[in-house]
Amino acid sequence: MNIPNQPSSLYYTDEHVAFRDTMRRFVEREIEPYATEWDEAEEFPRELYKKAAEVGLLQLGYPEEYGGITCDRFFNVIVAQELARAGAGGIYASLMSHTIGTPHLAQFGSDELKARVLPSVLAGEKIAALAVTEPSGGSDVAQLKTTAKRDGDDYIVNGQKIFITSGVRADFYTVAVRTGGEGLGGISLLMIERDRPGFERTKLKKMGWWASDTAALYFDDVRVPVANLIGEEHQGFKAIMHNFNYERLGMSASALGYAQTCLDEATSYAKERHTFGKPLIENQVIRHKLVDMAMRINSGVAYLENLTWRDMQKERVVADVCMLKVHATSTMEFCANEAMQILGGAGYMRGGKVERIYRECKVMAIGGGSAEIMKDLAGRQMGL
Amino acid sequence: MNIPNQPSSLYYTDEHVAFRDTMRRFVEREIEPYATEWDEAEEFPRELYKKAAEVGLLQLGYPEEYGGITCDRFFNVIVAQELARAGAGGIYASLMSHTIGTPHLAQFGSDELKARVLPSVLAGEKIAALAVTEPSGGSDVAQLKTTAKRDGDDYIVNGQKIFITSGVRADFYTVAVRTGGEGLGGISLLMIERDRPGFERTKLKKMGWWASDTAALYFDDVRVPVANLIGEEHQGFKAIMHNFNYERLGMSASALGYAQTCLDEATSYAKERHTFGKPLIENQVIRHKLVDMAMRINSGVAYLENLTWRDMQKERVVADVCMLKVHATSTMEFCANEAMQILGGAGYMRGGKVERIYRECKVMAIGGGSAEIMKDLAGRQMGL
Amino acid sequence: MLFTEQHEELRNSVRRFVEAEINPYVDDWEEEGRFPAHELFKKMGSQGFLGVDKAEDVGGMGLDYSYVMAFAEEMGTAHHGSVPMAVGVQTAMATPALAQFGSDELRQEFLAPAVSGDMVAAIGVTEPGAGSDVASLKTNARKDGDDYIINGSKMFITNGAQADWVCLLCNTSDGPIHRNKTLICVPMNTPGVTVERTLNKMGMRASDTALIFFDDVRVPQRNRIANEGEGFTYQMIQFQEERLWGALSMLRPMEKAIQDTIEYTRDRKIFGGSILDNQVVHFRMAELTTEIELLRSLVYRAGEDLVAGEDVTYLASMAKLKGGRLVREVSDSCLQYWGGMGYMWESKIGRLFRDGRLMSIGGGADEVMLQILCKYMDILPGRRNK
Amino acid sequence: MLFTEQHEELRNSVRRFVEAEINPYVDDWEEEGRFPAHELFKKMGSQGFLGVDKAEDVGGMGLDYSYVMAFAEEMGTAHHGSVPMAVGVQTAMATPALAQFGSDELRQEFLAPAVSGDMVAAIGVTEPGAGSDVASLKTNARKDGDDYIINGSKMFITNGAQADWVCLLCNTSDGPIHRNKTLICVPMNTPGVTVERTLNKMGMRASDTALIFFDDVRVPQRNRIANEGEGFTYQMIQFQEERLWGALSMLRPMEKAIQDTIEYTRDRKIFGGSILDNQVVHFRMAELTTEIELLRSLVYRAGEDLVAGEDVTYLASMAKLKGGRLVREVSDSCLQYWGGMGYMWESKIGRLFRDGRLMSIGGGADEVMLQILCKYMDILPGRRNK
Repeated sequence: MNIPNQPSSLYYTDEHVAFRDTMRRFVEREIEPYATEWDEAEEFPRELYKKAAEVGLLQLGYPEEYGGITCDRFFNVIVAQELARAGAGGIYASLMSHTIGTPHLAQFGSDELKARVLPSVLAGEKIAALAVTEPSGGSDVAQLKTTAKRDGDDYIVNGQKIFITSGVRADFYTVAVRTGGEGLGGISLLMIERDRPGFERTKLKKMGWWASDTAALYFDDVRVPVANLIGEEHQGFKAIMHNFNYERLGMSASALGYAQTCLDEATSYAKERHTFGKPLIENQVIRHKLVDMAMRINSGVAYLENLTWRDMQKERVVADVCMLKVHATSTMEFCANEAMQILGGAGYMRGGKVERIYRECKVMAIGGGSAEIMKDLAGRQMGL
Repeated sequence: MNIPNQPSSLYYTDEHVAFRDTMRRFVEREIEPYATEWDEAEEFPRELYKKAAEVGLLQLGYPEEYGGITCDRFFNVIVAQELARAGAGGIYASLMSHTIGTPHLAQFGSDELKARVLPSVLAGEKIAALAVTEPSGGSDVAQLKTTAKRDGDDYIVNGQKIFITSGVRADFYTVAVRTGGEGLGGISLLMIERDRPGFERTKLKKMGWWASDTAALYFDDVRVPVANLIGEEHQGFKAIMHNFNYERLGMSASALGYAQTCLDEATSYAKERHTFGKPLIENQVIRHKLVDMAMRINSGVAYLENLTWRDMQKERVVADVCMLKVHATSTMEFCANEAMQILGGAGYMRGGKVERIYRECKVMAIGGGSAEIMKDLAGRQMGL
Repeated sequence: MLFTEQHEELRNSVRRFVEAEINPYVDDWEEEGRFPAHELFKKMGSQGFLGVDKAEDVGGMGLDYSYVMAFAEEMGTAHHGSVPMAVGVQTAMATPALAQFGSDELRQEFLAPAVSGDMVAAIGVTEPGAGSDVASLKTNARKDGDDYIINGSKMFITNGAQADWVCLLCNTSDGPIHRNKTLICVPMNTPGVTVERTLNKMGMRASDTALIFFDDVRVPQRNRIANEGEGFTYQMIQFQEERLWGALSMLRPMEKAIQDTIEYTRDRKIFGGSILDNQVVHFRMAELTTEIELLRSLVYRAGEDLVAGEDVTYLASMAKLKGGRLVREVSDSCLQYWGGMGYMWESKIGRLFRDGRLMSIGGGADEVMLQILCKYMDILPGRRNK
Repeated sequence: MLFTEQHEELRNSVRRFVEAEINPYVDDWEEEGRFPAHELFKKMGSQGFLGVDKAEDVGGMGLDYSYVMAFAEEMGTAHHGSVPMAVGVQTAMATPALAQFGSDELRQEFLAPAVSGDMVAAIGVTEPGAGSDVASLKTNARKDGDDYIINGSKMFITNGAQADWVCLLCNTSDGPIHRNKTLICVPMNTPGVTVERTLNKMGMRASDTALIFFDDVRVPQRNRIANEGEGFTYQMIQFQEERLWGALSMLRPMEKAIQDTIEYTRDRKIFGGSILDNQVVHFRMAELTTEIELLRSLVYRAGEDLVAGEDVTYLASMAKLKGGRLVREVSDSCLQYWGGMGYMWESKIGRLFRDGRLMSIGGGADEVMLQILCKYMDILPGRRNK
């Protein structure tokens, strides 16, 4: 087994290495050959979820009683890195949408609700999504306008959500709703099934992540049983915040993975391509660009691993995770930009990994909290 | 004991933490109060070497039989970080010049030579320096012109060296000389004592590192016994190269330390200083600058620790160390520049840490291999 | 100084034209992957836009380059990069050499209809194997009686699928690579010319970009632009205008990106204030506006020099380099503040992000500009300079 | 366009003067921590350099601002930043308001000797507590009979220790902060004026920079420049020239840094070739040269507008901002390629690195320029804008 760029490490055991190997073969066999096709088709086959469950991809870190696999966070890092090798963020985003859609459920949900949702999701039979963002509010959860009014044993849900990954195809939606007054204290999380009357979805067209079915959601007097409440009423904000750290660690791992893919693609191209009578790689500026990319990636990976470990030690790493996300996504942007420049016209043509990743930089830099919001948050955490 | 910015860590044991505390108190008591004075005076008292030896600073990693202290490389990282808090690179450079001046001796030297030199150096009684760079050659060791011609049991040394740290005051100089033909194969290392006839020194005035006595050395028919040869004849290049990794790791640790000092200084200033009717820190651009600084520093430190550990595992980390040095020194430049901007006119006045560190950025970015040379070397190591 | 009321009038009419005849259709054209070049160019030709600086005997306005600058800048008010680029190919990239050096006969045959908008022109320089390395292209034209027989291929040809003729740079001898090239006007309907395929690009979606093959294509020698063997020199002269066009046509889109972003972020409330109220946001807008004004100042200065008859390759190459760098930075920074809305496929800022990325690649990549500047500064390594 | 043969003549004589009267002594002055302002300014005044755009009735040349641009640019051929900065204070920072708005009497008393070089002038705006925040300065002048009694302090005053008079901005009432300020010419030998200390700076070592105290300093009211309460407005007008001077005087030093670096790296052989032969090195030189030409283009454009009588605060603030950013980048990048030689105290590139760093701090930090630009673009947060 040949895992390039895999140094000796304090963090990875033989199990991790074996799992990485499995993931790599899975991506090479089941995703990479179809990445362009699926992305252009703006959809990938639902069977991929099942195939992913077969190799254990979907179950990582979930309780075994619901079909999950107990493991540490470095398995998630490996997943992010290996999936990034296909250079198709849209596939990753939707295939793994349950990792943002169900952690609240797994952590705070009732046993009944967990038993109702998790097993089919972890088996790849059902799809889960998270619905927080609204058209007017962006990252500002306090402005949430979707309401859930209590009516007997039900809530009546009204409102809109936007930019929801797996929003078209999902079976289960963890939806942030306002059950109480204004501000952060009045927010709850509801599990809403796709077939509830009054719940509609429309697909959104995006610059990138085409293979992901991103949607706007519309709730018009949607009746949801109180049993679908995830955790306690009005306590939704804490649950949402709690998972941001993991989402950001995961996005950082992915971003660094895409950056590495850009570096790999650019390196191969620069070695093959001849201009002005010599291989591109013989240009010092090209070699230095590649080294600059590697420098950012490798320092980012070291930072990522360090924070993953510290998080596992229950240290409060919010500020550093914010900074890591900025570091990782700007590294991705830097590498995509430089790789595009090295590939030149060839890079600008559709169908290649670099072209795709270039169009996917911004969703990484914006989604999960933009660089500006990350810096504000880090600053507050640092007492600035 | 309060060690800020010290997260939980895989790498540091209680011993490390205790040592860091000792170092911090040493720097606070023995260096920081005098840093400006010594820097302006372009010299610090020789007693500082002895005081440093008393707290174990000079002996780290040297064999116990010569007065050294066995320890891992993280102790060196701690030294670099803690000394950086004084914000006076010149003191560090000369006080620790034996760490570049004697490793070849410790590793390749004869027992007799080691016994003759190391104990007094490690006790802070004598000063050691490294003399490789020449006026015409810069970083290109292959161009070395200083010759050592065999004459009986002596070598006759002729030539010049430049930019030699501790060059004015050192007692022992590890000098790279050409004992053989052209190129890298003809180079040897000689231990030359300061009082040998024909060996002269002149002091150089620099933009920064004033407290360090940097010199040009002149050898005019200097007679040196063959017993002063360090390691085998003509094998000097390998020994020089071997130690570059450690020098670069050390410089990276220092550079990140200075960057941290700039961040600390800028943070305090921004909290105290009022402009336009409010504290400077209430400007979002200022807070984001500080977060940008912290992001670079913290990712750099994670990278540094990771590479220090991998190096201890005997992994070949040359490419990464080169990239780390670029990352760390550009982080230092970035932080010094932004700190200067935050301090404004106050930062531009002599006597403050930021002003001093700003003038010391370039010696870090150039010395031990410039960023461009680092990238060339990393590229070659990566097979580009 | 540079611009008078006449320029302002031209600007106004260009802006009105763009607003009426281009912008309403941009979204459709982007979706279709092409715009109707013949139809649009005919409209533009009727207004005189395609011959601002071309001589009156071929139907042009006969104005100096300062008017081209005004025209190019206002073409940038289009809501995408494809049409401005295509118009640039027609007016500033494929025809300057023909206009300046071509025989009267050839100018009447190819330039006049390009000015009137009856013909669409393309410029055939880049090749699959050579990229930005113009000197080492492989397409060749050998003489046969009064004709040339052309063989080879050209890559990334803007307007390639819709063009009526292409201004083709090819080798006409085995001499030194800077002395063996010739510019030839080749009608695209000549037997042996095949549009191999139109290319699927990240941006500039409404621009048709083609890979074109030339297989024993026979054209009369009188289609040659001026002297044989001087094609490289002519092309270098022609490149000046290409590079300036690139920078000029990006000024308005960048300004509009800033302006739109200011408006959007001013209206959008988050965390209790408008996004624009964030100091990092309004400072960034000011910083980017500064960079745009720097570029504008340089381009105007180059234009003034060009009007004065000077060779402006040096400044034009700087303008192209900075333009490519800057449009990336502006579109990236602005898109960031649009958040998810900017990421939607239809967003204008997202389109500029995709369209603008080409600027550092097409028409000579940034690195080629740097190479040229180094040559002017005489700092290239000795050997390569010869 | 902008410059004629007359400008070229002025440029030549400035360059000759700098070469003969300044550069041979720069190293000594740097060492001493000051240059002999009276002696040097007298020489410059005799040649007319200190009154290029000042009226003939005060001994000036009466030329338009384009000549000041030529003068400022060539002052940049000095081998350090201190003298050009001091000359800028004398001609472009302390005297424009006096020249434009001052009474004839006041102009004869303070401007004429500043033009002839008999007096050294300073500009007193910045204060210890306020930094770049001009509006909230604290120094005040209250009326007493026909006099003002001035109390307060001024920080970072260039020429402060050698000046004969200072153009002082101070509060003359408790009104709104933009309407309560007045510019007053204060002779430095007036009782109560103390140079508290000259400041020890990282760079600009030959420039004396002082902290000045005003303790019940009595000056006649006729020393006031024009209207009371309009000092802020006058100072804003004066700032235009200050900012342009800053950018103009940095062009030549940056060009020289590039040129010197090219020569040094061409000669210096390492790893079997010259340093300049490294692609990253010569590309970097071309990239930086592009940025310098961008700045030059913008400054010239602003200058043209100023000559045409326009308010150029917007472009001048951009020039100052970019100038500050760029000199840091150029000096840093060049120094890098000089290696240890550049790090030696005497090296010119090291001096530019230290001197140039002030540009982003002095005369309104980069952040202040951004603030001003935001105001012009009307994108400051609503409340702060009022």
